[in-house]
Amino acid sequence: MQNRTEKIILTIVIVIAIATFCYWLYYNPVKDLTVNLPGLDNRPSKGESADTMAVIGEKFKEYTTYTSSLTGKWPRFRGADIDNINKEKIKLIDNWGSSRPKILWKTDLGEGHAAPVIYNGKVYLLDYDERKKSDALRCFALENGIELWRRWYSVNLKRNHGMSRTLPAITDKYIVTIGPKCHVMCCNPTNGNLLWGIDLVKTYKVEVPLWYTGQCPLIVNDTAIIAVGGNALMIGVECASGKVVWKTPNPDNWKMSHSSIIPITFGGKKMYVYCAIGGIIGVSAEGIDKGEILWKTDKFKPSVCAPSPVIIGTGKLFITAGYGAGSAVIQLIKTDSTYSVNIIQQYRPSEGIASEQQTPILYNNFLFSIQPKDGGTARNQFVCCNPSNCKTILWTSSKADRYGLGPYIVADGKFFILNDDGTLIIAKASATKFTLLDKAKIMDGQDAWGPLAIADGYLLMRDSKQMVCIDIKTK
Amino acid sequence: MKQKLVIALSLILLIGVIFLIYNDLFNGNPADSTNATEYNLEKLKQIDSSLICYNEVITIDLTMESVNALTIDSNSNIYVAGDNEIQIFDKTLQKTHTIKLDSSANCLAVFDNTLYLGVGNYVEVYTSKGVKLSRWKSFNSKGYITSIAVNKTNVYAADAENKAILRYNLNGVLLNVIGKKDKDKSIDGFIIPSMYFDLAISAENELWVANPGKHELINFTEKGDFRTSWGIASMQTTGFAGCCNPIHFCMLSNGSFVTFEKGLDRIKLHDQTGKLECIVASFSDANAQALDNCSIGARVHDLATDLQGNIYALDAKDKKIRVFSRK
Amino acid sequence: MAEKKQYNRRDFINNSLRAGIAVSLAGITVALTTRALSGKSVWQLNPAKCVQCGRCATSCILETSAVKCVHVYDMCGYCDLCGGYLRPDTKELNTAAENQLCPTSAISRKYIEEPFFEYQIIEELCIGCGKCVKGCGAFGNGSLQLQINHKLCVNCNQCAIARVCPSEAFSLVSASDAYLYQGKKM
Amino acid sequence: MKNYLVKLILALILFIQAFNLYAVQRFPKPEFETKYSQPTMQTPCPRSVYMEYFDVAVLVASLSLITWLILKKRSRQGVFWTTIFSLLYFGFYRKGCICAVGSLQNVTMALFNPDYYIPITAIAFFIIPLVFTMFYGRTFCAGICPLGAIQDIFVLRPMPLKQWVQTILGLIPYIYLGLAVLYAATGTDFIVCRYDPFVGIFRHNGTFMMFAIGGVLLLIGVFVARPYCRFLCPYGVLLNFVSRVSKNHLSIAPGKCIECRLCENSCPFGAINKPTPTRNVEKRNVMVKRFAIYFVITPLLILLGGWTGSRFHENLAKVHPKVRLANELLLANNNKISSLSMEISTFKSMGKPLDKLYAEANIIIDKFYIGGWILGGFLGLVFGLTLVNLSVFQYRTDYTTNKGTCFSCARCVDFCPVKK
Repeated sequence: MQNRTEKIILTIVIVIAIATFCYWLYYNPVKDLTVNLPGLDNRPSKGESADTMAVIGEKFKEYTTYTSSLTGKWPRFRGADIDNINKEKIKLIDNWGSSRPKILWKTDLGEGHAAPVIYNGKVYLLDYDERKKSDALRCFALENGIELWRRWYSVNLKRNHGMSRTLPAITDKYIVTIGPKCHVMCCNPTNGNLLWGIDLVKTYKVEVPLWYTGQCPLIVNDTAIIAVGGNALMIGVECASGKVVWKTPNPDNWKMSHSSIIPITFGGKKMYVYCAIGGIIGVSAEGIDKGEILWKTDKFKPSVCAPSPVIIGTGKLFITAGYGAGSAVIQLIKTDSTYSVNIIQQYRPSEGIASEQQTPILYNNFLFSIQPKDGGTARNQFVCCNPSNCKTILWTSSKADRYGLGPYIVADGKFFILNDDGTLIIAKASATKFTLLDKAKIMDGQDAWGPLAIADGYLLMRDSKQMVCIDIKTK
Repeated sequence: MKQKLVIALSLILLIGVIFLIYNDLFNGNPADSTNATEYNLEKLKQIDSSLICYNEVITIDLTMESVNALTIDSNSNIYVAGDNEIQIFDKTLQKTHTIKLDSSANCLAVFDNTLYLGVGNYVEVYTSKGVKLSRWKSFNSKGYITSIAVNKTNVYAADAENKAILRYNLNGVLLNVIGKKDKDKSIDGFIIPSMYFDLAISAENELWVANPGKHELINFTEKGDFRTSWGIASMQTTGFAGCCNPIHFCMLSNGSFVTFEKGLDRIKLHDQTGKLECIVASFSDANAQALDNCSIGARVHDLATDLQGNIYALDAKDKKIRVFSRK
Repeated sequence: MAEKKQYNRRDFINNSLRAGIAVSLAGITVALTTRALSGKSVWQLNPAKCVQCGRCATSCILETSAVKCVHVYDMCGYCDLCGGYLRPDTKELNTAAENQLCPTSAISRKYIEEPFFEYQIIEELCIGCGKCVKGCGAFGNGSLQLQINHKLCVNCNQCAIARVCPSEAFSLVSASDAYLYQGKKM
Repeated sequence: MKNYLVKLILALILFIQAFNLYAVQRFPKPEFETKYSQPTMQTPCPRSVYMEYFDVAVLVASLSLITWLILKKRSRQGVFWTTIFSLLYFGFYRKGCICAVGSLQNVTMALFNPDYYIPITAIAFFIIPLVFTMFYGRTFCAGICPLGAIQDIFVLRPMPLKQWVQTILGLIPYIYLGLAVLYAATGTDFIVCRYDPFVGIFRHNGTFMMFAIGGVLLLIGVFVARPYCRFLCPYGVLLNFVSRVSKNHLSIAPGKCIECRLCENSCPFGAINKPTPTRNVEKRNVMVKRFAIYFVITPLLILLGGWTGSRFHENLAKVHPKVRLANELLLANNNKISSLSMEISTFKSMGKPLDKLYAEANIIIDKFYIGGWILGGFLGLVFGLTLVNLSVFQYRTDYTTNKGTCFSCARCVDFCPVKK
């Protein structure tokens, strides 16, 4: 019995040992392993998004031809003199009298705040076509609102405080636009022919600002001046050829803001002032050092900056920004051939005049603005101050007259203020008081933030979804 | 001789075995205390103390089993909904009275001495003294209202089941439904993985809604058109952590946002543009594991602010209101 | 004669002892059986008490634990950024190994439609460590839960995991209702 | 059973209230546009209860078979093959679970803890071998018990042990039994299962501890046959006792023993009683005297054992996880240990008050105080009885099996020349 058991056990052990050995020999330990790579979840690839494929200005359609005898011009953001004051000698109404304002024409737009420019009886606007998902430079007749032509290109956008928000800059020969995703386009304003296009994101590695581009281009001597960010802080592009004639380096890696470039002359030197995300900069506009940084400061650096700098004296600039940033007054100083910056005032929005979105107006040597929502007790009211001391507010419109983020413009010695719910206010304003002349609800819309444009007695205004034209000439 | 040796050795081995068992039974550790597959959030919960810009100044202990919602009126009275009642504290933090309810309110808002409660799928209206004024018709049977906000013209109720905001006028007439998924209008709809769906009205009367599944806060126009949004997904303090955050938020009078995220249990302050300003509080204390236990029901059940800018957090774990004041 | 007498006494003692034993065994049987007459009970862990200490993965007597993660789909948010699937702070939300939280890659992720994903537990790979459960509980709805899989569990007299469970989450439950996952339709 | 159900439902309700975070939680389903159907959750059913009844049936059948083989057929070979079968079925197929040895703890726990639900199979596995033993001796040990079966195969070079060694080592199972009952009764642990040496082999998996004990025991088993059965097995204590009074025990010779001495060294377990030479008979009065001494000493031993056992009740109680945790917390609160164990951190996270835990731990320690007395007293009794047993002179003329320790393995049968 014992022997037998032993034999059985021995045999079993040997058999098991041989079997195990063979198994071990032929076993492939990694045969069941799979590699976990991206894409096993079958998620469809997002594909090339439309904006990387955008061919700037690729499509064009002419609807009709039209000639106008009008010669009024509102050629860029804040007008020809970049002060937001219409200087035409046309008498404009003080009130609507017994009749309500008549809308001359209106047109539906893509959601946003892009505003028109007016040039010789034609209206130009860089719209966003939500249906075609494209930026469209549209040309309308000023008198009747008929669309004459449009030039467009595909850009994929999701609404974020609307989509469009820039104004073109126009001269006799050129119209330059910047799209929401930093596509610069230059066309012939008469026939809409495409001249050139630059994709700033592709070319300069620009980070598209929060809520998309807000900067309006500037044309000086047939050169388009564009603030960039990314690999260059500012560029000058020859309008005729599209060639970049000068380029400002960006040593501190400042970013594009919603503010626009303001040309100033100080100490006999022309320069471009720009409030970037990171600081304020002055760039030479002429001479051999054209395009070079003359001065810069990072003492005032809001995280979001929409208003543009306002010239309030010789070499004296008023800069403001929303979202708690407040305002600053800076004075340029020239010693020999170098420039430096002196901060005269800097304060929180509740302490003095400020603005979140619209650029204040310097009119008759007084500074006018609508206080931002964090502007203390005067929030959203129309206010005035003497630029020699921006912290002292001379008057406020009144608690009943709050205007939100709406635009305002001076024409014929009057302020035209658009409340962001679509109510147009006509007011007289001086250093001593605010006189409301009339107000009327023009549109039933939302977020009327796009700047106003006035030429030849026509006022163009928009809310988030449509643009209307009203005749404000005195009959 | 050999046999004796073998037996002796065997017996020694046997004694050894018994000793082994004895030792294991009385002196051994029951199990290894290290967890090879530990999932540790402590590192992410740790916050640079220089980022913390609020101090906890006071706490109010609540006598409730469950706490659901918190709001503060313009006179700094504090309203807490929980169990089947609402407890009201005045500005000296003394309890003034209690309103008994028929069932538990998930959320509440107060405007002009009128209380608006989200109860299940409908809204109930009470005076601040506790007189029931009305019960509004529910939008549909499956609704579940998780947050409510009122201004002088509208009542907005966030309905997590229907994934939409219900906009009523003050009389309870449904004006429209906001944010419902609609392909034709290219509205993506809210992504609401859990029953957290918060909204708030800013001092500027702007409607802000949390879209937790997309880690963003959305601003709508009064009528419900999309205006803007902000927010990114990130475990870092700059974004919102995990799969669905922020679950609660409220707004300060200057338009900045106070958000609470489950999972990492942190209250953060974002400026008006959504940029992180600082951290209000982080609940990464020694009892972190306890939080993990109850984190499915997040630690903070509601946030509120008063006119002075203090932040009130309704701590569901400790059943108290924690009040934070700016440093 | 004396010898025989002694023999008988012994017999008697034996018989009475046997009778005593028989009576006590019968007593035990009756006493216990009246209490045990109900099918069967099995070990199960209560996810509401579970703290995901990881011992389920290591303490089960089976080579890979009988404790597995189950996915209660009714509770799932189908998130793209899943706290149970992805490691915290991953940059990309995809199936790459470096992004997966599960140490054995036992969760599969399938695209349904933007932005929803289905997560399924590959039972053979799951070791029951509860890492995903913790991640899901911290950030998600807690739809991932640990449960003893009764196909695998040998239902020991004394569950070896129950012995070391720090949160007393293990208990015997009726075999007819052998799962204790949360979000059950009652 | 109704009681149990009610309790379960009550517990569930309490539980739901405790975690009403879960209760209020609702989950809005995503609104899928594509046709997506949610997979169903897989909740595989436990092994059917009928399969367990089948196990009981197999137990009864194999026990009957082996008993028949031992007592009627007297076939060692048959016993051997039944051993192999049991090893395969109860060992490797059922993975050593359910087993009669462990079931004694289930029974104990069920007797002391009315809330404990005992599977009917556990009762069956506990009772049936005892019933068989009561009538036919330890035929269960012969080849049905998988633990015995695996050792039996390794009985290759058995060497006889000295009687005194056997007697002393033979006390260990009583200690083990006492501890097993104590821990099962207090709901602490099933130590017999925890230190089951061969279950790791059956499951092809186990802790190092398990394999170490199992391997060492098998190695010892080559020379000292079935060491676990003889010197550890707590269930063996019960079988031993019942077997002593068994009705039809295996006898070496089928008929009259011819005292040929062939079987004398055949038993590897030292379970063959040799005939006693008459000259060793002591005088009756000496025997009575000694018996009287032991009769007095035994109660003293019981008292002494009980007292000693009660002295150690706190050490014994430390095995209980709650007591251990309370101890650790006490140390941690006194800053005596720096690193917090998982138990401590979990406990802290549960939010249970410390006092409550201490109170619960104290109740358990009190139980162990009583348990310590009983355990010590039991061991004292065993010690006393062993002494009495040594003093009792049994006059034998034939080679017989020791009914207590004999495993009825039928090895000796093959050596007996008497065939009828």
